[in-house]
Amino acid sequence: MAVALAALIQDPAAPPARHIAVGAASPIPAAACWLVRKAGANVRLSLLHKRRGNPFTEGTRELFDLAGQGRIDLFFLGGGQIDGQANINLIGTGDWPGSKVRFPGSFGSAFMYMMVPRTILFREEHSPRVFVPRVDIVSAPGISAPGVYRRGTAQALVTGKCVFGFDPARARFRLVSVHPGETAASVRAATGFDYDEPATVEDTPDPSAEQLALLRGAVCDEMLETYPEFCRRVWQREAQERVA
Amino acid sequence: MAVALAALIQDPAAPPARHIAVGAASPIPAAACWLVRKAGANVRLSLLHKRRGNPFTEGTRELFDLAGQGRIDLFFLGGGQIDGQANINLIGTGDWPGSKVRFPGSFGSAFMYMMVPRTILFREEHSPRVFVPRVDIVSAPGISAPGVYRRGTAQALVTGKCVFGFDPARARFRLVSVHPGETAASVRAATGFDYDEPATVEDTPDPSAEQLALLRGAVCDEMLETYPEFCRRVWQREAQERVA
Amino acid sequence: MDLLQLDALASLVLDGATVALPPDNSLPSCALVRALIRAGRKNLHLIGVPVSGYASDLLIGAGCVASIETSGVTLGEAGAAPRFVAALAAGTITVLDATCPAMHTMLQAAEKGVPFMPLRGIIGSDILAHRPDWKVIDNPFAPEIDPIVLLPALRPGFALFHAEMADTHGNVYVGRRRELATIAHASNRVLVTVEQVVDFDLLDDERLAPGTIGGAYVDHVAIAQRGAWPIGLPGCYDFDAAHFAEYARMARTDAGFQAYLQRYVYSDAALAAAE
Amino acid sequence: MDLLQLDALASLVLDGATVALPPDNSLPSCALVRALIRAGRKNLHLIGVPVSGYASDLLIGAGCVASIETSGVTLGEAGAAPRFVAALAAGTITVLDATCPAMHTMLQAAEKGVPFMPLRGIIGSDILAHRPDWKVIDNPFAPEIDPIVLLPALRPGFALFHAEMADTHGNVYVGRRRELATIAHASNRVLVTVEQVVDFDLLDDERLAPGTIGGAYVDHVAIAQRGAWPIGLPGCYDFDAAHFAEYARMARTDAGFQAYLQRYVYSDAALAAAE
Repeated sequence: MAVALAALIQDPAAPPARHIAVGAASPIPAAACWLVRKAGANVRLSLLHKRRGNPFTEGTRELFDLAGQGRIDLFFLGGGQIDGQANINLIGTGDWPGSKVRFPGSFGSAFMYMMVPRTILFREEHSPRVFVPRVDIVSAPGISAPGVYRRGTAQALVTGKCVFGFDPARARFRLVSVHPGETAASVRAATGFDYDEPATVEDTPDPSAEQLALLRGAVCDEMLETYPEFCRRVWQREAQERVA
Repeated sequence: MAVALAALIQDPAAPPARHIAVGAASPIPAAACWLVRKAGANVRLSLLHKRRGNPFTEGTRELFDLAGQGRIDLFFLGGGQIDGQANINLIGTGDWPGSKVRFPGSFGSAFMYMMVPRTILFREEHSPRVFVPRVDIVSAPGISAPGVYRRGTAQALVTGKCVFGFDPARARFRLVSVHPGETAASVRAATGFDYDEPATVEDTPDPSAEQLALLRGAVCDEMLETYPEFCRRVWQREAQERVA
Repeated sequence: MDLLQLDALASLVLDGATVALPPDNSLPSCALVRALIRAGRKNLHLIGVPVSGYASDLLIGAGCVASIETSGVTLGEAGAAPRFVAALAAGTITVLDATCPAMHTMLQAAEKGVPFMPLRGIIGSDILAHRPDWKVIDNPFAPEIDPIVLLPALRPGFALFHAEMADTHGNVYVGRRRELATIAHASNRVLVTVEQVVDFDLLDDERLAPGTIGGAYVDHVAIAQRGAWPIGLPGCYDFDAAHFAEYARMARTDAGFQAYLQRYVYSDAALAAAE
Repeated sequence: MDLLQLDALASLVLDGATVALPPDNSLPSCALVRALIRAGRKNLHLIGVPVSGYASDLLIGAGCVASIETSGVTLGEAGAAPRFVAALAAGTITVLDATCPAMHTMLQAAEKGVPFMPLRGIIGSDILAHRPDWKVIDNPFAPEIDPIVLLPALRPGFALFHAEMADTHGNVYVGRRRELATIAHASNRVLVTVEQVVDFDLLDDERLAPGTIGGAYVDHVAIAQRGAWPIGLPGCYDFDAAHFAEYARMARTDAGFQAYLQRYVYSDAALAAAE
């Protein structure tokens, strides 16, 4: 997923990403950003929840002010539910405010999704439970009515099974590529919303040897402090190793 | 004047002054505040333009935010012109924006005068040129129309000749006391606006020996760094003395 | 500045108070939160600035909380906030959902002394539909129709946080956690626990002043060594990830949570170790 | 971050640019102002944040300025700003009067990315009558009629200031002069002169970070030793009151001002001494 995200970050068809912000509790997008950066791209990364080297000196509002100023080019959002119009739900399922399952809350999504030119949606779990026809609660809308101030929409949705692109004019996803072991049919079966599908579906490229080495090495080094659990689980690295 | 201001600051009939702010280029009010403080009163002073020990860490907007929060109880304002309704003009005489004489500008007056519960007006020069029937330009209004949010008005006007009190309900000054060497008649002759006058006019009390000693000693010590010219002129003290 | 004992500081927060708490990476006073639980405080209205974490979950689990206004409640890498989720399911608390920049904006409005402040975004989110106190107006500066959200000023009754040091004038050093300054400016009363009280004026030190909240905002201070624990205080002690994992595990059930309280909040040993 | 020579930095500010300058107690880059004068810049639109002083008077006297938006122009204890007053009387510049918190508020609106921000006060001041770009609306949160001023966002083309140090990432240490951070956040391009460039990351230092503006906002830096002079840089050199008095004296007349420019702005000796 990190590699697929990295490819999307550097998509030459999209507006340039000079300054990328990554929210709290987003280890996969963070890994993707570090991968882009460690591979040599000239991007500024602003990572929330980084205990040391936090770039913000105006308090936690600075990320949102930066976005308001138009200085953040790309952001990442997940969702407890995501629907076919790219609406995201971080609040809960059932009735307001989450009568069936309560999620943590909207965080900055209701602002960032509308103020940042590009958002990449990501969710590892690819199931009809997550990808629904219509979210129970809209934390942040996928598209906005004409006249409502909005600078961008979702560029893509990256899951554990595939990559979708998003067309805001049609408010509809289209399948772009499937990850190893998946097919157009297996993605369709696991997705609760309808989407467009090309006649032949490409495979998501495998990580290169260089990318794998960077992920296990320099990228993990940067992430150990903020995401020790993630690094242990994915790369079997302990936070102590770096210190030792 | 500083002593008269000090008496007004501690006027038991007025709301308490726990936190007093003094704007830039206001040495006389600053001296009055230090006099109150050095005489033992428990007041917090926030002095603009103090080069060291400046109390603001949020930038220069912090003074105005403090006033907005209701944390400043008393402020001082001067005026190139002041009229009988306590309007002040810091912009200039003649047509907008000061076709005859241009003053420096309004600074924060248009906000502070309305947001701080008590303002003491001061102007050393007491002449018909300064105290006019109607200011040419209103930097900040003395009173406001009903329904306009306003927390306070002028408490008093202290000049080189006298002390006026201000009645916001009648939008009118009244003579309270005259300084040594002045009379009700000499004040009237030097004042361009009309005001109320009691049958017998009191004398402004002379500074006590303790007050004079404080002014020349502890008060001047505090002011030397910010107002070296003022201290040299009034107390014949040089900034170097303190360092030596 | 008034230097109090920790329990005396806690006693100033009355039942039903509105209490602003920073999130776990921004120094809530966990020592003061534990003292509030020991004092049996009830019906608090918590405000997460802009989100809430362990400190809020602890107060909710202990039955101190009636409502919480926040943009999210989470233990970070340790997962969901178990007592928040349980209390919401049980109907014992209500939640007023917001979005992070809206929380900041409402406090900034209070900081500035204005009744409202605008914010972009939000329109189309169901949050707006559930906030009758938020209004949409047509931007009067735009040549065409341009709806924009106005948020009301939010003035918490209390702000509670922990910091590295205070001085005897009540100035408090918060370093780069400047959101604490905004919370302090916006709140009626500010109660702070610190590792130590220093005997020089923090505002006289050009290097420390930029990270200092002026004493004009700080009502009372108490010394609570390791008062942020299990949260870390940069430069002093580290975030205790193992304890967070232990909390997340124990707090999954009410019984486990009660055992946690006994072990880490009520017991004298815990007091001695933590405070 | 792009480290330039002083003259190259000045060359980025084109004729007609909108330039935000802090007041004299808050570190305008006098070195950069002198460089702009030597470069013969014309038709600048100055913005005083929130007031203007020596640096603005110098640019006005040198004929670089078409207009100034500010809450006041003064040399402080040295008296009125002579070239500002003379230029206004001669009709060679226009002034857009504001009030200090309005200047801050308009920049805060730009910082936040909102089209306007409200501010109390002002109603009844003639300033409002001469600001058609400021609007009065009825506060939609008030139960009764409650007029309140809305101020538009102000986004300067350039912010110019001086600071003690920058690092190689473009982070700039401004200490307690945090209004410089607001100006930087609100402006399109930020040009900074510094005493020195350090080789560590200012944001990695917990003591320096709170007084640091992040490199995300800083476009270009040049080294200009004593670049604030005749203004003081706390901890480095003192405010030069004697020079201010000399300026106030010489600038009373245009001839005197021209002599001042020759002596302190154009001459190589001045360059060597001051920069």
